[in-house]
Amino acid sequence: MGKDGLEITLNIVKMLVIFLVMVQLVPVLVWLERRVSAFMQNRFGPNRVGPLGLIQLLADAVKFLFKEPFFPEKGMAVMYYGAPIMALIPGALALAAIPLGTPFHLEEADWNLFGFIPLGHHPAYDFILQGYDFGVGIVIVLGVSSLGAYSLLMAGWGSSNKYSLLGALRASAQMVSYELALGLSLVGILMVFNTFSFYDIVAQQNPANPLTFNFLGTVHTMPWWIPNWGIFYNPLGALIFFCASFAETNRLPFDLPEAEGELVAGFHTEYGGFALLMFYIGEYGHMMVASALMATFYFGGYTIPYVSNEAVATFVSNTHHFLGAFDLSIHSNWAAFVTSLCFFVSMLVKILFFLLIFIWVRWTLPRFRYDQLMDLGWKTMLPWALFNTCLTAVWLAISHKPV
Amino acid sequence: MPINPAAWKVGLDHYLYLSSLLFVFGMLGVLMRRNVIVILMCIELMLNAVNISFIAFSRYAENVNGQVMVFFVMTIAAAEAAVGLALAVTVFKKFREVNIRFFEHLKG
Amino acid sequence: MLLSVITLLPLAFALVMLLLPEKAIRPVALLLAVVEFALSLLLLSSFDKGSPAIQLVEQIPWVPEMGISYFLGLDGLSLWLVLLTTFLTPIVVLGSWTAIDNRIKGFHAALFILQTSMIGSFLAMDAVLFYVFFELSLVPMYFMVGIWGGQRRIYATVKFFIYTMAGSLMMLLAIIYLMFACRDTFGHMSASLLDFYRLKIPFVAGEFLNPQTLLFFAFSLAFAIKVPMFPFHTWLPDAHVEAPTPGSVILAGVMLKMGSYGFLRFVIPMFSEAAGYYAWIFIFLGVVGIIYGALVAMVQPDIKKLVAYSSVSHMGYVMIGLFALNTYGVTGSLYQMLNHGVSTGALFLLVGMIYERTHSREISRYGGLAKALPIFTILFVIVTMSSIAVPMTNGFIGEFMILMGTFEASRPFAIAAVTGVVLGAVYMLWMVKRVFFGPAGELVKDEHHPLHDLSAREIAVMAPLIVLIFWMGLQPNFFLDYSKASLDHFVKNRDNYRLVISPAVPSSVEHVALRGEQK
Amino acid sequence: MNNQVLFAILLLAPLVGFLINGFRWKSHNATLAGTIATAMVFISFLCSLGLVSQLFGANAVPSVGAKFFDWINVGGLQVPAAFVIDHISAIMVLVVTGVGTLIHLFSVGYMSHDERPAKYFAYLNLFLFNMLLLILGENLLLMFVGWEGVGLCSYLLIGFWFTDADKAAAGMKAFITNRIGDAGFLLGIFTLFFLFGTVSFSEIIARLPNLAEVGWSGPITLACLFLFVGATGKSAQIPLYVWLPDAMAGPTPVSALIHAATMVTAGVYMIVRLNPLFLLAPNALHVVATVGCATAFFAATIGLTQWDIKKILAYSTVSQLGYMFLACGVGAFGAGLFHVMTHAFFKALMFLGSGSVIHAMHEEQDVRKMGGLRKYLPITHATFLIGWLAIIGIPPFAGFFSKDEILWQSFSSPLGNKVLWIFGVATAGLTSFYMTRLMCLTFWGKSRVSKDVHPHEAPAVMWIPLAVLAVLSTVGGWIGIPAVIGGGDNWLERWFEGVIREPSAFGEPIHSHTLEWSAMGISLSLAVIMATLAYTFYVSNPSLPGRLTQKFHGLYRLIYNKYFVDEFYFGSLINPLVDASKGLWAYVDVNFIDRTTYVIGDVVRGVGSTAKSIQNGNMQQYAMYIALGLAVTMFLILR
Amino acid sequence: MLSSQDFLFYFLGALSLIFGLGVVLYRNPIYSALCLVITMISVAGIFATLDAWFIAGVQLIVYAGAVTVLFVMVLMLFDLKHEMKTFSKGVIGNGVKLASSGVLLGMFSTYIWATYATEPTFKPMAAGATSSIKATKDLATSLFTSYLFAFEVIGLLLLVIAVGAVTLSRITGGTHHHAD
Repeated sequence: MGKDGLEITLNIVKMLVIFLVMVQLVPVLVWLERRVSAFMQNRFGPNRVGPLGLIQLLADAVKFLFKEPFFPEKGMAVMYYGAPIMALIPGALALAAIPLGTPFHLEEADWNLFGFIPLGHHPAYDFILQGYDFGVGIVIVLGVSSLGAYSLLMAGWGSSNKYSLLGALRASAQMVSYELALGLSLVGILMVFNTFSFYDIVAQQNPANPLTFNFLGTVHTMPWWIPNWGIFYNPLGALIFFCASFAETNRLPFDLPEAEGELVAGFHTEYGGFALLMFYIGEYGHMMVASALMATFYFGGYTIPYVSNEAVATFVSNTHHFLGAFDLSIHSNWAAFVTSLCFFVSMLVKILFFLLIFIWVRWTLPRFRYDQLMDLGWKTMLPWALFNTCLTAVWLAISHKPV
Repeated sequence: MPINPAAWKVGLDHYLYLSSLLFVFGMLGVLMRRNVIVILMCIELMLNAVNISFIAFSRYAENVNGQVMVFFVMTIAAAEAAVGLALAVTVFKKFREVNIRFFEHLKG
Repeated sequence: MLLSVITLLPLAFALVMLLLPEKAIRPVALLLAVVEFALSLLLLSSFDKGSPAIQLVEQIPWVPEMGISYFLGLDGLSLWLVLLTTFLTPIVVLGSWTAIDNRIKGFHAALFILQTSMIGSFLAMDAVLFYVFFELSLVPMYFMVGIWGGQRRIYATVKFFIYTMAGSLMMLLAIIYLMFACRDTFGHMSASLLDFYRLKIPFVAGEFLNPQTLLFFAFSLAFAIKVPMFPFHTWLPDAHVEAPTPGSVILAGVMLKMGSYGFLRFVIPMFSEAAGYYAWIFIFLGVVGIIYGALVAMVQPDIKKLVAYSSVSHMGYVMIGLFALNTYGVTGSLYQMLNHGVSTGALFLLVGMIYERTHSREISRYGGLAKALPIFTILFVIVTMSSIAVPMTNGFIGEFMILMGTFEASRPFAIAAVTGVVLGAVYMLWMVKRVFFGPAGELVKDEHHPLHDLSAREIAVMAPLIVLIFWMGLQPNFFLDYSKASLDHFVKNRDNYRLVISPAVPSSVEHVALRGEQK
Repeated sequence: MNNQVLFAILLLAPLVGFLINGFRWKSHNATLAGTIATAMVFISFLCSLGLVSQLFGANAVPSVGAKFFDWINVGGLQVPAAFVIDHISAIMVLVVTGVGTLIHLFSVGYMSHDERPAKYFAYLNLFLFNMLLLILGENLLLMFVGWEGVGLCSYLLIGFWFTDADKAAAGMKAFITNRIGDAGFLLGIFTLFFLFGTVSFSEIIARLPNLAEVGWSGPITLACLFLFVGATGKSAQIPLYVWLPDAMAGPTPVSALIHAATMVTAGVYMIVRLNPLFLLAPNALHVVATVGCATAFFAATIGLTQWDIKKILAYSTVSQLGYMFLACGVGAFGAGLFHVMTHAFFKALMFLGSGSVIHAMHEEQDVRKMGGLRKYLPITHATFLIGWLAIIGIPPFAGFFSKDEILWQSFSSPLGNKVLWIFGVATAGLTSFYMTRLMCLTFWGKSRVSKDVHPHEAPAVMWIPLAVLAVLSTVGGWIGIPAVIGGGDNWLERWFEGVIREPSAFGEPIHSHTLEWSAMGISLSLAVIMATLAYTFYVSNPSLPGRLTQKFHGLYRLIYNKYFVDEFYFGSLINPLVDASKGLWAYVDVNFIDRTTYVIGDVVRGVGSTAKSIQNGNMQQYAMYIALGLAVTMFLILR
Repeated sequence: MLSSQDFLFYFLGALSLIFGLGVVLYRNPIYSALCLVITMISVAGIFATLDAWFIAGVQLIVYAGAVTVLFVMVLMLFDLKHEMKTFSKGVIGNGVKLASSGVLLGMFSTYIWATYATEPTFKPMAAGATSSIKATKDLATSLFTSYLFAFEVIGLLLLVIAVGAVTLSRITGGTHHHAD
């Protein structure tokens, strides 16, 4: 089993892991959503089952799993059943393209647990906390996430139901039109960071170096307590991106597809049980992707605020020395692993934070009318995104940042 | 083409064969389908076929001009799709069908 | 610089027209046209009567690899035609004051574009440039007739357009041939007339299929249709009858001259052998045109159509004068062009004025107009006299010269042409009698629409024309002196015609011309 | 005051008058307008006197001239605006301005009731200006200018009362007929120019070859014939005389001035001016003589039967003009010019007289409604009587001398012959007949005036000119008393020596006093006989003419309808021409030329419609074409 | 032994061909559209195998993400179910069409075979990430330097197209009679 084999197997495993992470986060999010909304509406959410009603997740999952699946007559089987599966794919793929932590270098060594239980030999290997890395990850992410429209369309068409169809059309139109704003709003930050690769972006947001504005050659350094985040370079873009991502994920205030008042439940009117759950998973997956991108672009990615990556690494290795009572001979690999684990945790925290904001906004803002939605997308966000692009360009031109 | 293991090693020609096949498929669709939208799709297919050869050539010649071309082609394709669809919608409003034959009535 | 200004300023004016509010257009247009005329008067002062060379030259390479250049030049042949154009434009603007009541914006814009194209084609010293202007002039006229015209305007305008277009395509072919001939002769393509003149185009007398003859007829067709000569004249009456008054004035006054000017500038100098050999055809057709036009004009029921046919007849004079190929004939033709511009323009204006009053041009419905509209009658009779070439009016000088030249060239044709003098009097006077004299006709004695005599504006329109009619009749030398040198040069060295540029400015194409002069 | 200024005033005075009156053409004040006009003409009369006086006396000059500016100057053609008065034009200019003044004066009274007198006088002045140009012009071209100008003015004046369609038509007829002549004149000018390279009279005459040329095709003959065509047009000779009788539609003074005294004699004047030239073309002279003689006789016969007083006078004018051409034709140019002068006097007198008659009869022109006017209009009658005596050639009145000179010359001149003489004499007889007839019908016999008309004598402003002209037509002839009568030699011949050549190149004229006396006697007696005959016809027993007309009914109708010449012209020339033009328009223009172009268009359209079928809207077919094309291209590439 | 690259090529190529054929052959336009989507995606994959990652992504965004979505939407709007007259009539016509396509295919393949069959395979490139970034940079550079004018023109074209499309879809009337 050569290098290719290792690569392939590892990638497959990573994909599975990421997929599972996504899937497993969903119940948590559902619970979170219910609790938070309850909290915001002055009621108790699910609080009976288990501590803080945490077991509720399980109950829900079980309910979803054991509901009876049914198939609308005149429906198109292929699409009807294909849609939920399609719903999962983009989220998973997109999420897989986002680095969740620093890659850590495994030196050539023997695995042995606690120093004396041998597990075998492995070569030196750079392990990335990410499904795959094509370098131009952002484009790939955008492209993949844009595939999400199909699941809706398929669902809407497959379950031959006019509400579903209308919902699907609305949703897809909405996604297509907001992708523009999304992409354009990203252009600004891409110009700032001057790269397509997530790693570079995150690396440039390294807290080690402070937030500096390079204006006409003179470098202005911001006070230390302002983190070196993309949002400070490109706030407008961040705002637009944030709104657009709401629309992308069909969340309130943009959840026209399932506007109960107008069309029963939108494209998944005819769905129930596990299929519905899959749709939920897809949606939450989208949300996660959006939050992850948000974090990566504008909030320092997996970096830990005020703590430079190097500092983290040294700290970990120091702790190891501190633990040095036992002689752990594989310290460096462990150190690398733990370091990236810390980063992963910080990333996870950020993602959850943004998910929380998603939920929060859901219960804060009313729903748009459809034409308002389109107007907002085409007549407000797109121009502002364009303006942001130009603005950034000008700014980059007058400040001598290499473009 | 001779069937020997060497020939299975993917080279430029394979991409070209692929693209020409796709192209001819798309052409068949354009020539024989009745549904305007399907015809548009087939045109997209042809464009893609051409794009493949472009990219293949650019990879082979180690320069990016081919990719630039593809970039433009895609833009054009998007534009063409937009207009075509708008036309289709207009025609559909009239005839409740998007059969290509109905476009014959659009003669001045 | 002056020539470019004079040529291109009207374009700017056209733009101004488009930007102005409706109300302001007429006065401003009048003002601008007068300004243009004043500018063109500068030509007289800066023109050197003495030399036959082309003057005030401007040359900017346009398509260098084909030797096409923006090449303007002025000489005695074109001077007065340019002035005629700039002179007629303000009159037309003033004359269309009330005649054109819809889309005046577009109308005046078209008028100015037309002016540019006409001036340009008179000044162009580069065949391709000439062709461009020549064709450009069709477009505004097409719209003038097609939009502001009468009942059958579409038919008329299409006919006009196609006739003229068909001819000028021939010319384009010929021009291209000549450009390549230049390449073969001088080693570089050139569309400059100076080079065309220096070409030696093989000519075989008596047989048709040789380059010069073919080129000659290709050019001749284009210009003969524009003039129009006898068999190609049928577009003219329709166009005139349907065109609005200003359109007719410009059409008769200037555009027909572009044809005869083409003969003067292109056909005869370039293809002198062919011109000499085939002159009899043109004289014959010209004479036929004179008599035919007069006869047909005589029986027209429509005043405007009558005038239109009369200009067929008059242009017949111009043609025979040109192809008499002697000083008297050519001078007379040049003069007759101006006369025709002035007097036929005036006639059309007058017809337009009466048409505005009665909305009819049927001769039979008039009669006794002289009692109702005395001033109008006086002006009309004066213009009529000039049109039938009564001495002391401009018409006489031109006709006399032409007939004299023709007499020198060939007596039978001259005698035939002289009958035109009689017939001209016949149709004009008969029309005058039927329209103005005798008992009041139905339109005149109609109580509901009492006719009002000419307004001050209309008199102001006519006054300059009347003055010019007598001035040109009494002081022809003043006008002819400017053209004398060019015309003598034209007639004397017709067989190898050359033009020089004075003052000679070194330029891409001209040095060739100069070399040609030296040898 | 030097000649230039005199010439300028002479020429421009009428023009100024024209402008003044022309710009106040609206005014109804006949007196003012008339005064201005008359004054202007009188001024030019004075100027001409001043100029002519230089030809007399001790330091007499052969001619006075003035050159103003270069009019046309093209190639070899130099036409200066130059004017000259020599022994020929002197007579003409005096006649024109003098008689012109009188007629202007007469018009003041005659046009007093007209509504546009100013216009009338403006035209009249313009006419005089042009006439002066014609007379004084030093070259053919200037003469032609005047030549056409007077034609124009006669057009305007004949059609002066344009509301009457016939009058307008008459004007048009006059102009067009003149135009025909003018065309000939033009050709003549061309011929002469290309013959001699100049158009100036003096130079032409200077460059004339010596010996007389014979044969028809010679350029000089040709030129003379062309010029004579012009003369026939202007001076109303066969075949172009038809306009003159109709021209009587104009106001009577106009007829007097233009169609009797001045304009119509322009042809004669032109021939006299170019007499050396004509003397080189005997054939042309024969033509002139024959045409003149024929016209004289022909017109006289028509005059016999007319009832319109002005028509009678008109035909007599034509016939008298014929006399003048006869004179020119036989080489007696002096006599011709002499007759021009005398005729100007007495014919103007008679026209004005008829004018005053018409004025008195309230625009009645038919002599059948007149008669016995003698007691109503004594002065008019008296003057008219003198004019009558003059025209029928009773010595010592003016007409006698000039006419007798002509007749004798036609008999005696080497170019003349008996036939011409016989016809001349016969014409004289006819003249006296119809003139007497006119007198009888108008003034004598019993009155046939309708009751509601009350004839009254004309005012002074009208009879004074009559009186003056009467005097002139009495004494006017005395300057040309032939040698046989007056003893000494003919003053006029002396006057004309040098400027008018004798036809001596063709042989000796007959010199025989007896013959001359007898010829004189014959013509005189014939005149008297005819006069008495006419008196008996129309006064003694008025029934005679009726019976006579009954007898020769056909002949009478023929003559009464003027030999149907107008009808002949219309039937044979004008109507066919009009119909032919209509045919040209309908068939050649509309049907032939346009149709052919349509055919071309149809061909194009047909091709297009066939090619169109390929381009049915079926896009898939288009795509197929593309594919096929691509395949073919590939094949061509890979081949 | 096929390398993973070759395997990917054959896999994606087969995918694209099969579903491309599906686009042409499916009687139901919706299915054709979905086949098209898959073709697009696989073509994007093929681009990826050629190290044109950026183009692949754009392919995903533009074609798969936008254009085809539009197609599907429009089709769904029209609600075209299983249509009878799928293919154009006329034996001769179709014969000619098929024949020409076949001829064309033959010519293409012969040409390729004649010209490129003997060519060596691609030179190896650096590993995915870095190479793709470099390629993208080059692409951007040439796009904004040597192809700038074309780029601008394309932008203009897009603007025009946007306006045109909107106007077209706003039209209520048609060629024959005005509905509503």
